[in-house]
This record gives sequence, C-alpha cells and structure tokens, in this order.
Amino acid sequence: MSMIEAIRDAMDVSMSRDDTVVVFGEDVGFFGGVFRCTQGLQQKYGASRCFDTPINELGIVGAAIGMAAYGLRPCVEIQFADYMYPAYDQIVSEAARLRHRSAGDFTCPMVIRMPTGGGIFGGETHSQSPEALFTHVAGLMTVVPANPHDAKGLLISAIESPDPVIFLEPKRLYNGPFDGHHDRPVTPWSKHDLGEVPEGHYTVPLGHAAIRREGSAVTVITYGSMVYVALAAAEETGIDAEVIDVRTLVPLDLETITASVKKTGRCIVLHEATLTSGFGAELVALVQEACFFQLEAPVLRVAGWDTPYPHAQEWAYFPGPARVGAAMREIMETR
Amino acid sequence: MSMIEAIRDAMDVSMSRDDTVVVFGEDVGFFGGVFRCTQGLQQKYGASRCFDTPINELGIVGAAIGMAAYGLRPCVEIQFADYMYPAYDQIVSEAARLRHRSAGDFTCPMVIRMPTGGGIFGGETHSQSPEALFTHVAGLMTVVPANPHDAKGLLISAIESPDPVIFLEPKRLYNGPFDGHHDRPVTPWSKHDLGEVPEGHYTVPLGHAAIRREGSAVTVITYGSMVYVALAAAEETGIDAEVIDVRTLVPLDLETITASVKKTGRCIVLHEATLTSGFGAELVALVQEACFFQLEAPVLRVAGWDTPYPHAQEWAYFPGPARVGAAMREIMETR
Amino acid sequence: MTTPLRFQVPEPASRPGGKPDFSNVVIPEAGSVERPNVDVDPKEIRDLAFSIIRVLDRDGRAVGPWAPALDKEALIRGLRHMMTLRAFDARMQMAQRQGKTSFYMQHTGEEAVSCAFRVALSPGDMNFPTYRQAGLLVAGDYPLVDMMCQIYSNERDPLKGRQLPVLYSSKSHGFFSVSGNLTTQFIQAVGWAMASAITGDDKIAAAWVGDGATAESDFHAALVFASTYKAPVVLNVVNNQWAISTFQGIARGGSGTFAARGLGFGIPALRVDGNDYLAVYSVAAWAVERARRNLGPTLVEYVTYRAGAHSSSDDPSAYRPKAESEGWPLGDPLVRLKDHLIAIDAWSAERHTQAETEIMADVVAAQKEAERHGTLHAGGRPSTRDIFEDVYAEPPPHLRRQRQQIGV
Amino acid sequence: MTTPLRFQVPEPASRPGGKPDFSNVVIPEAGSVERPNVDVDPKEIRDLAFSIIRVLDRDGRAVGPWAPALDKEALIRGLRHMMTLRAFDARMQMAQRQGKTSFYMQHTGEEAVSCAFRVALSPGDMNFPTYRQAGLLVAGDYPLVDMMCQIYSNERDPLKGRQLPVLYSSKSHGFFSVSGNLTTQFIQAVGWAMASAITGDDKIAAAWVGDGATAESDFHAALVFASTYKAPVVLNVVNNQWAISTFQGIARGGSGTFAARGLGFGIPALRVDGNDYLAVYSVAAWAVERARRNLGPTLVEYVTYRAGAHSSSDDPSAYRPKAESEGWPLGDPLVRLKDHLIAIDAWSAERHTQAETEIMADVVAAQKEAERHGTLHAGGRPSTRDIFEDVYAEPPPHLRRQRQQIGV
Ligand SMILES: Cc1ncc(C[n+]2csc(CCOP(=O)(O)OP(=O)(O)O)c2C)c(N)n1
Ligand SMILES: Cc1ncc(C[n+]2csc(CCOP(=O)(O)OP(=O)(O)O)c2C)c(N)n1
Ligand SMILES: [Mg+2]
Ligand SMILES: [Mg+2]
Repeated sequence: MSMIEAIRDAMDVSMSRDDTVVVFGEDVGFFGGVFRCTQGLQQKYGASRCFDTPINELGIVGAAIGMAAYGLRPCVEIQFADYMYPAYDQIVSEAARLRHRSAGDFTCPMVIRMPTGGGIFGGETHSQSPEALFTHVAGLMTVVPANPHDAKGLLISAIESPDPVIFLEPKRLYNGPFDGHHDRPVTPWSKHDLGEVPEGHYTVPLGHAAIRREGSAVTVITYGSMVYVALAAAEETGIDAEVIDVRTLVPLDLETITASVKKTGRCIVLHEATLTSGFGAELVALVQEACFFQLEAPVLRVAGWDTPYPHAQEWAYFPGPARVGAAMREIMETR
Repeated sequence: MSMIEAIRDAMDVSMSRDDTVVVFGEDVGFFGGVFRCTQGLQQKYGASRCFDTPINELGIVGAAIGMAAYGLRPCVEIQFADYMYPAYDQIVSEAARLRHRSAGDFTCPMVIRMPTGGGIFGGETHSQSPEALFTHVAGLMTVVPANPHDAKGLLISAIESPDPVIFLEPKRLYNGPFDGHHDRPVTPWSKHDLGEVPEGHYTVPLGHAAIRREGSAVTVITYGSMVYVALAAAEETGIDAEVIDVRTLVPLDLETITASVKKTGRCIVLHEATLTSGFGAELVALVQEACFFQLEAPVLRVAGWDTPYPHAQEWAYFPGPARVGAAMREIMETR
Repeated sequence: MTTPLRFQVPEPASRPGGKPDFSNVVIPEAGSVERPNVDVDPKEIRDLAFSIIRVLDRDGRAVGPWAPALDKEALIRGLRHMMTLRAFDARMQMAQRQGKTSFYMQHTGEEAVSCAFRVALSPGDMNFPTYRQAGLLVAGDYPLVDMMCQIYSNERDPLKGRQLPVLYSSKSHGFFSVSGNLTTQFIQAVGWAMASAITGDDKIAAAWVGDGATAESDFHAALVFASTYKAPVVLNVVNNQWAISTFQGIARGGSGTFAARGLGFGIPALRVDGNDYLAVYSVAAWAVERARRNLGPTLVEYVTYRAGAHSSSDDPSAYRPKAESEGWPLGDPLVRLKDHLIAIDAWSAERHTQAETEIMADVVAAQKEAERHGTLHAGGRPSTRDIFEDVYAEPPPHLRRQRQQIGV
Repeated sequence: MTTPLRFQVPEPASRPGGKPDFSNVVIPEAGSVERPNVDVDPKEIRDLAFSIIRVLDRDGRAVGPWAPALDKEALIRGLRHMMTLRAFDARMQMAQRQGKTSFYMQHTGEEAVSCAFRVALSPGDMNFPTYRQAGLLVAGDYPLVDMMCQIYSNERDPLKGRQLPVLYSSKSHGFFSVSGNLTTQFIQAVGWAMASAITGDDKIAAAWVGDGATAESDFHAALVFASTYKAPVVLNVVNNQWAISTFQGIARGGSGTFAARGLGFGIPALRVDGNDYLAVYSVAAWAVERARRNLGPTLVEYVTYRAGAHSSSDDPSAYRPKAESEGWPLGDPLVRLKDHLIAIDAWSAERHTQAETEIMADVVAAQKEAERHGTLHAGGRPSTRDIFEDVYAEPPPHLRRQRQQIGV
C-alpha cells in the first residue's frame, strides 16, 4: 500500500484498539486531510474522535496538550511542516517539558504529524525540513519514516509512546520511493517490498536504525527521501556504500551508525534540510567523536543550501543523486 | 561600564544618529526594561521612538517587520530568550525570508535583542540559550557578545545591518565576567579592560571572532559566558588553551577558527545550550572537515545537558570550569 | 455524575449531495443600513457588525446613505478591472492545467472586494494582502505581463522564480510581498501603519485575511496592537464562506459574524456585501478616511462567496454541494455592476460583449508576451544563482562557498 | 499631504509622584446588576461585559440577585482561606528576602478571586492557573508544607527542584502545572475541557490569565476553540490593573474592558468585583453551571488590584504612585468579608484577631516543618539525578550517557 494508506491504517488500527486516541487538524475531519491521510476516519469513528479544527496550529497543539493531560492520546496533523512555527512555543515550552516540570504529575502522550520535504514545486512554504528544530529540544522524540512499512509501524509506536513524538512524513515518498530523478517516473509502493504492509497491529520500535544497503566503502547516514537518493547514487557511482536509514533522529541508534562507520572508515551525512545547524551536524559530531581513529577521511555533509527553498530552481536546491554521487567519489579519493 | 550600560549606550548612539531607529518591547518604555537596558531612552527620545508594548512577542516582532518594511530600523527586546518562541514564526517565516522572497523589493533591517543563558536561578523559563534555533535559519544573523566593548560595537553594527539580526545577551555577564565560580564574587566590568567602552559611535563588525587567550595546546571555541569559563579552566588546569570568542555565530569567522585548530591540533567546543543539535555540533562538523588531517584527537563538546534547565540543580547543569577542565585534560591525554 | 457532556463540532448547512442552503445568511434590504460619521464612537455602531451594508438593489439601482459618489467612468473602469481579473484567472487557470506552472488560485465571485477597495486608497498606501487579492494589482494598473511572469517563474519573473505562483510583491504598487504562511501579514500591516504614524506621515495600511485565517493567532496580535496604538490601518476580513474544506463556522464559532471580533477591542466593525462594488468602495472609503484622519483602525468583513476551487490543487465537490454557488444569495459582482451601469444608461449588453472581447484579447496578448520569456518547465528561466542572492544583502562566506560548489 | 498622523501610546492616569486616580473605574451600586439564567442567549447580556457585578454594599450587607446562598460556616471558611493565603505570602516573601529561596510572588489584594472560585468547583474539575492563583490550592486544602517545599526547592519538593518557586503542580488537587510562559495554559484548558466532552465526562476546566497576558496570542486560540466547540470551560481574566510596569490600558487598548473580548466570539462575558468574595463565588458558580450543563464557555473578568509588587524582583514605586493601592476603590477582600461576617453577627473583631494568631501559628509551624527538609541553599536538596529523570518516561541512551558523565 502507499505511505498515505499506511499512515491512515496506523491511525485506524490505533483508534479501533484505544478509545482515547483522537485525530484532528485542519481539513482532517470531513475531507480527510489535504493529503487524504485521515480519509474515512471521521465516518468510521465519529466527529468526536476525528474532527476539523480552526486554522490555528498553536491551538491544535495547545488543545492537544490539554487533552493529553486529561488522559487522551491526540494524534494531530499540521498541514505542512512549514506551518508548525506558530505551534512551536506550545511544542517546545509545553509539550516537551510537561512531564519534567511537573515531576510526572502531568504527562503529554501525543503525536504531531506533519508532511515534510520538497520535490513537489511547493516553494518555500510547502517544502521545508525542520527536523533539527525538534532534535535540539529535550523531551521530544523525532521520527522520519522512509517507507510504508516503517510509516505504519513507527506511527503506531509513536501513538503508544508516553511522550510527545514529532512525526515527519516525507511527502515526496507518499506515493513511491522517489530517488531524486525527477525526470523519471516513480515506481509506486505497490511494486516495492517495503510497500507490503502487514494488516492490523504491529510496531516498529522507536530508536532503531535500518541498514537499507550493506556496503564496505563508505557509510551514508540519512533518513526520509534521501534514503533513495543515496541508494541511487550508490548504484550510479558503483561505490559500495552502506546506506543507513536512521528512522528515529531522537532517540538515535548510535550503535548501528558507529558499527558501520568503523567498518567502512568513511562517512557521508545526507539530508534535505539546510546545511548549517541541520541534524547532519549532530550526526557528524557524534560520528567523529566515536569513530575518530577509524576515519580515513573527514565526514562530509550533503544537504540543502542555506537559503529558502526556491520554487523554480527546485532541482538545483534538492540534493539529488548527482551531488551525492560526487561526494561519494570525493570521499573515496581522500586518503 | 557594565554590559547593560554598553547596550543602552549603543541604542542611545544609534537613536541620536538615525531618526528611523525605534526601540520597543515589554516594559521597555517608561520603566526602561526589566534589566534596565533601555532606561532613559523614552525620556530622551519620546514615546514615539521608545515605548511599551502589549505582552505579545509575535506582535512585537510582527509589528517590527511591518515597520522595517516601511523604512524604520526597529530594535526590539524580547524580555527573555525563553519567550521568543511565540515570535518564532514571524522571525523564521517572515523576517528571515522577506528580502529573498520579494527579490529585494522589501527588506527587514531589524534587531531582536534577548537576554540569554542561565546562572541566575531563573529555572527553565529564564535560563535558555536558543541560539541554534536561529543559526539553522537562512536569512538571519546571530550575535552573542561577551563583554561591554563588543556588546556596544556589535549592537551598533546590528542596528545598522540591512538584514535581521538576533542579538543574544548573556544575562549572567551583564554586570561582570562570570566564570562559573558561583561561590566567588564577580569582579565588575569597571575593573576589566573590556569594560572600557569608547564614547559615541564605533562598530565591531559582524562575522569576526576574537582570540581571548593565545595558546598552543588546544583550541576552545565558544561564546558568551562560556568564554570566561574557558579562561578559568585554562588557568586552573595549566593547559595552554587558545580561547576563541566567536562573537558572531552566523556569519561565522571560520578562518580564525581553522587557523587556530590547525595550530593546536586539538579542539573543544563549549556552550551552555543543550548538547544535541546545539550550535556546537555545527562547529564540530566544520572543524573536522577543515582540519581533519591536523586533528590529533576527536573534537570534544562540553555543553548543557539534554534536559530542561533546572532551578535548584543549576550548578550541576551549568557547564562550569570543572567540566571544561576535565575535557581539556581528557583531550590532552588523547593521542 | 450529572448528565454527561457532549462534544459539538459545527457542520455546514449542507454537504455534497445536499441542497445548497444559505438560509442562515440574513440579508437586509439595500440602502437600509445607516451611515455614521467617521468620527462616531465605536460603541454607538456595534449593530453594524451584525448587519450587511448594501447599495445595489434588485433592480440594479444604487440606494441609501452608502451610495458612493462614483461617476460613470469610474464605475466602468471598475467593471473593466473585474472583467480583467476574471479573464486573467481563466487564462492562468488554464495555463496551470496545461502544465505551464505548478499552481494557481482564482478570485471567481470575489472580484469586487479587492478591485473596489484599491480605488479607495491613495498613492503610497500599503496593502498586506493574501493570495486572493490580485484585484489590488489589476485595479492599480500593475502590468499583467509581470504578474504572469511571476506565475510562470520565468526569466522575467520579478521574484526570480523563488516564490510560489500568485505570491506577488510590488512595493511601488502598494502591494506587500504575499506570504505562504497565513495571517502573518495582518500584524505586519499594523506595524507598517504604526511606522507611518511614528514618522508623522499620512500613509495608511490595509491588512487582508480570509475567514478561515482569522483563527490564526496573528489576528489577535494585530487587533491588540491596532487597538492599543490606534494604528491607521484598515483590517479587512474576506469572508468567502469557506477555508479549504472547512466552512466559515469552524473559524467563526459562536459569534454571528467575523466583524464581531472587532467589538472586543473597541474597534469599529462594518459588514458589507462583498459582491456589491459600490458598497465595497463606499465602506472602504469610510474606513480609509478614519485611518487617514488618525481616528484609528476599522475592521471590515466582506460577505462574499468563493465560487471556484480553493486552488488548482482543490476539488470543492468533495466537501460542498456542486451547485452551491448558484444558491449564493448575493449574486455575481460583475453581473451586478453591469446591470447597474445598464440601469443608469452608462452601459449596454453590446458594449459589455465588446468589452469582454477586448479584455480577453489584452489578456491573451499579455500571456503571449509573458510566455516568450518562458514558462515553469520550458523556455527562459531564472538562474540557479538566484537561489543564493538576496538571502542577505551581502552574501556571507558560507553562501559563497555553497555557490562555488555548484559553480554559479 | 493631509495633516500628519500622530502615534498614540496609552498612559496610566498617574505615575510616581502623582496622585492615585481611579476615576476611570466606574463602579455600579452593589446589587444593581441583573442575574440572567445560565441558558441565556449571550446576545442578551452584552452589557454585562461593561458593568461590574457586586454583592457586598458599603455597610457590608449582601444585596441583589447575585447574593449567593453561602451559609456562615462557608463564609468563615472563605475568610480563613484568604487569611491563610495572606499569612503564607508574608512568610514566604520574608523567606525570599532571607535568601531561603530565589523568587516569590504574592497575591496581596487578590485573595478573593482564587479562594472563592475554588469553592464553586467540584472534585475532578481542573484549573489551568497562572502563578498568582495559589488560593486554588489553599482553598482546596493542599498542604502548605508541600507548597513551601516547592518554594524552597528542597529534598521534599514535589517538583524535585526543577521548577521556579510558586510554579506548583497538583493533579490530585485540580491544579495544572503552572508554566513560566504566559497564557500557554489558556488554550490547554480548552483542550482539557474538549477532552472531557469528547469522553462524555462531567468534569469542567477553568482557565486563568492576567490582564497583561490576555495580549498573548494563545488567548485568541483559546477563545476560537472554546467558541467553536462550545467547550465546558470557564475563561478567567484576573484584571489586577497592572502587568509588570505596564498598566491594563496597554493590553486592553480601546475596548473598555477585558470581558468585552468575549463578545467577538459570542461567549457570554461577565465582569465581577474581584475583591467581593460573595460576588466572585456567585459569578463563578454561574459560569461553572453553564459549563457543566454543556452550555459552553463563559468569560469572566475579575476587577481587582495588585497591591504588592509584581514579584520579589520588582519595585512598583518605579512606575506607579507609592500610595496607589490606598486609592483603589474596591477595598481589601479580607476586610470586606470580615465586615460582612460581623454585620451578620457571624464574626467579631476578637474572633478575627484570634483567627489571625491561630492561622499565623499554623503557617509558621508548616514553615518550620518545610525547612527541616531544607531551603534552596541549605539542608536537604533534590538530587542531581533529578535533572535527568522525567525528561522522558524512559531515559534514552544519550541521557544515560550524560548521567554517567557526572556519575549520578
Ligand atoms: C500557517 C498556515 N496554516 C495553514 C496553511 C494552509 N492553508 C492555505 S490557504 C488555507 C485556507 C485559508 O482559508 P481562508 O482564510 O478562508 O482564505 P480563502 O482561501 O478562503 O481566501 C489553508 C488552511 C497556511 N498556508 N499557513
Ligand atoms: C511569553 C512570556 N512573555 C513574557 C513573560 C514575562 N512576564 C512574566 S509575568 C509578566 C506580566 C504579566 O502580567 P499579568 O498578565 O497582568 O499578570 P499579573 O502578574 O498581573 O498577575 C510578564 C511580562 C513571560 N513570563 N512569558
Ligand atoms: Mg475563505
Ligand atoms: Mg495583571
């Protein structure tokens, strides 16, 4: 099934198992969401458990915090990650710290879903990847699925988590594993093993990375759409890269990462978000500290440019297989 | 003079030279600010140029953006950096991108001042250091002065800058160079050369770091209060550290940093903000890429723990001379 | 325990398959609402927030105290502005379908609001619009070609391909850069107006927001600041009944109207028939005069209807009756102004058809001209260098390094 | 150019050196405001947003339709609650001066608001308070010792030393964790109330905010959501005339009152004499009943005065006349309830002095007990481990590594 169906299925399964799970956001109720991720849930569970909200992200998250404090498990949608900023205070100052500041008296089990990333000619306000703005915040978990199987399993884990989870959905992957070759058709998930999604309830635990390609030459650490860009670059350069999909940015599976880098001795960190202070910087800092004596070359970063996400020049901005391949060649030449 | 007086002086000088400079914020007008940074400006320039605002940070920054688009140069105060989150959308989605998205048709010359950092028993909402949430945003400049001389010169540069500047004032340094020894009195700025502030107009250009201590053993890259913690640790360990005050995080003076690390072969990055995805990660990523073959040990980070800033346990949270000294010893032992 | 609470979610009067139902929209007679002086005490006119100011009656006559002093030429110009905007929408909507751009948003049914408001402004005044006020540009004689080049993100795009289509910017035409983030501009408009007052200027600002976007918290910041500093700003709420799939009741809640929001701040609030060009102009002129005379902000709710889809990515038939727009009681702004002009013998069916042909010809000519400079995926386009410029006035070292990496 | 605009910044009636001036506070006779049924149409009672509901008259008699049915014992209990809070404030303020903690905030002059409101709630209802509603805990018989241990951040601090003093939390006592960030709790209260309705519960929420903090945008989110979903919540605005150094006019702007904010949302809005224990209780009970009967939210503005400093870090003499509080026309809530009890022969000067002594003795005893567990800088304190716990339910690897680094 598609990633959209997998995400919907995760909410459906959770709502049917647990009456305290409620779903809401802008256009998510009657209409089923601008990306159709909540389609059918209002009809199935009623308007008390899946409903439309006024256009106020602060209100969506703030209300969800109150509901979580009451004892519900809200799973809310922010229509685009680019629109989460109005809710940022409620996320950072409230959701993330409630358990700590109240010493566990009040807790905040909630999921904030938001489509992230570019590749759809959405311009600067439909293309952003703000994950690093969450990973810096103690008390939050940040998850980025890269395929339907993980999307469903991780979202169920997130909904069942006792603490707030930011769930970033790479919108360019909703319908298939886009690898950055925008001039080629994308094979739909239905033709991909990771598009095979088990029925009913299962979880993919938070905090565990997945190795998507085994390799011996260089480790590429990435997540979201960039997983497929890295895989494409490996095929196209013929460089035997090991591609790690971290899946959960916080908490991070550092063991899998360091084991791989110690094996390959080379590392590239790859994401679509702007370079400076992106989550890639944290990955580099951790890798160079843990693998310093095994590294044969500096860790390289391939990321979005430090500019707003442009409309017309989308493919000059998006870090596609060419840029990643070039970095792979460069790092293999360093010794 | 104290850092508070230096900051006030910078606004005073700017307002007297340029009628388009306006100053406002919560308690900033009649009262002169909870830290007294704007004291006397309303009396001197009138309530049209220095005034109190309603308690709405979004409104303060949003209104300032409109004023900047009109042609004024607003210099606004957010009472504590911890309270900037409600304004985050206006800062990130609007101020930072206005020039780019309008192709220079509209610009946003403005300064957002905010006291930052802990050490005053202010608990989790009066102690935060959110600089990394700004350095990730293209279109912003982020400045952190560490002494009165720089505070005045950098603030004048910021006010004269054609683009938005986030000006983070380490509140623990307002009255003297606090070095983390909370059990000892702080010598007031009046007894410190960097407390000697020239009269009238001068600038410290944005984008230039300062070496506060020359050394050959290890480079400590830091800013704000941590500059004095690093200096104290160097004296106390007897390790000949070179201490760099970066002063401007974006744009960053990478040349000064890499020259130093290539010289010492060792590097510690130090800040008070929480470790994960802090600005230190960016510094590590840049240093290991630029100085890989000169580094004799992994770059170490000393930073605030990945937790909210606690009230009673302030000194267990604050990265003081003991923790920094330990890191210095550790890195000197690595070879 | 006492009787259990029940959760209540507002639902529109009708949904797909149902009959259009606007029985909840109470429409007073044209000419029936009084016209206070601009220096009236807001307390005295609270009821205006719950009525609808209308000028054009059923027979196309302009009646009542709000009938403006616009001569025939001005009215004909107004009609041409609206016809131009509609023709422009038609061509650009088609261009989007043809893949010449990624995205488009129409104004169908709402043309009077921005077209008439623009005429009430003076040179130097500044609008802070949403994506649905292109009438401010059209009625301000901004070149259609430049608008189209922005939509095509081509080599002549004034915004260098950076912005999503229709998020125009033109300082010289009093049109602030449109943001993709809703409502952020509302408080910015208030700040711009405060700046005008601070410097003793005589320019005023106009803020724009849709019914759905009034729910955003920036709306509150704008009303608080406007109320506290009596800023010279007109706060416009375009109530076209729908956000995307959510009807106005979701944003409006229990208050009968959006104009009512002003009452909580002591801001005079007017409600006007947004499909009545004369009423819109007249109310706009009243609010603009208040601002200009330093009497402070005015909140204006324009009651209109989004006859088309929310955007080129939207299909309204999924959430509202297909024929709902035919049921809309305030009619079509173009037809109503045309009928008025005919009623006063300033216009005729023939001249109208002729005008339609002329205008469409102009729009098509502009489109040809624009397309010579390229469309999103073909022909001349902005350069890759444009990604890196204007991030700052001066490119800092790290951006120069990044530019060099892709060699531009 | 037309006459230049002028920038207008509201100023309080008087400043340091000037005479206290509350002539702008219009105070109706006690008993003069009508009491509508709780199911009244909000439209019918807009005027209540501009009046002040009062029960206690000059002679200490309870008069008019809002006089509540509270028996003598209940009133004496109320008086004792307020006296306890005042004694508590006195001791903790002194403790702060003595360096036993870092920070404190008093309630002087506002005791009736939180103490009387608490009595109108039922078990299981939830308050979302600010830092100035400790009366909700005192009147709810929360242990004074626990409050003091929180203030001292000592080994028995229920919040383990993490939070700034007075930012209490007690789910069991219907007191939501107080945030250091203003107004965030206002929308959270609405969400909690929505959850109660969603689950068919019968619990209601009470949101609290100060006059200054109503300016924050979360206030708008709360009113929008409360209005749209008719949430069972009481929206309380404590107007104590001042934020920190800014008077209420800066936040309120041109609307005569804060209650008026409700009118824009169709939310019934009442204004009440916040220094009149009986009036506060009566209005609270009215609003609580509306919520409980699923009739939706009510906005209540409590007109009171912050007689003390904003906090232990503040000195009001820098921004308002020293003697301003003596000029406050609504008097002292303790004195007024005391006089009423004496007027109805339920109390006497002697019993009052005696009660004062008893209460102070209890508070001092509690303080001794609390101090046995330490103060901020001396004696028993929370452990360093407590920094790392409760960040997440389960400490993730990176936090375990960091804990090991300082060996806790
Ligand atoms: C902060 C933010 N949240 C959500 C969106 C997505 N969005 C774009 S338009 C829209 C509906 C706005 O409706 P309304 O304000 O009524 O304006 P209209 O389209 O009817 O003119 C939404 C939800 C956005 N652009 N920005
Ligand atoms: C978001 C945010 N901005 C600013 C502050 C600083 N601050 C704390 S209390 C206060 C004044 C609040 O006044 P009011 O709402 O009237 O409450 P009162 O203190 O009078 O009870 C301010 C500005 C804060 N805590 N949070
Ligand atoms: Mg709309
Ligand atoms: Mg107050």
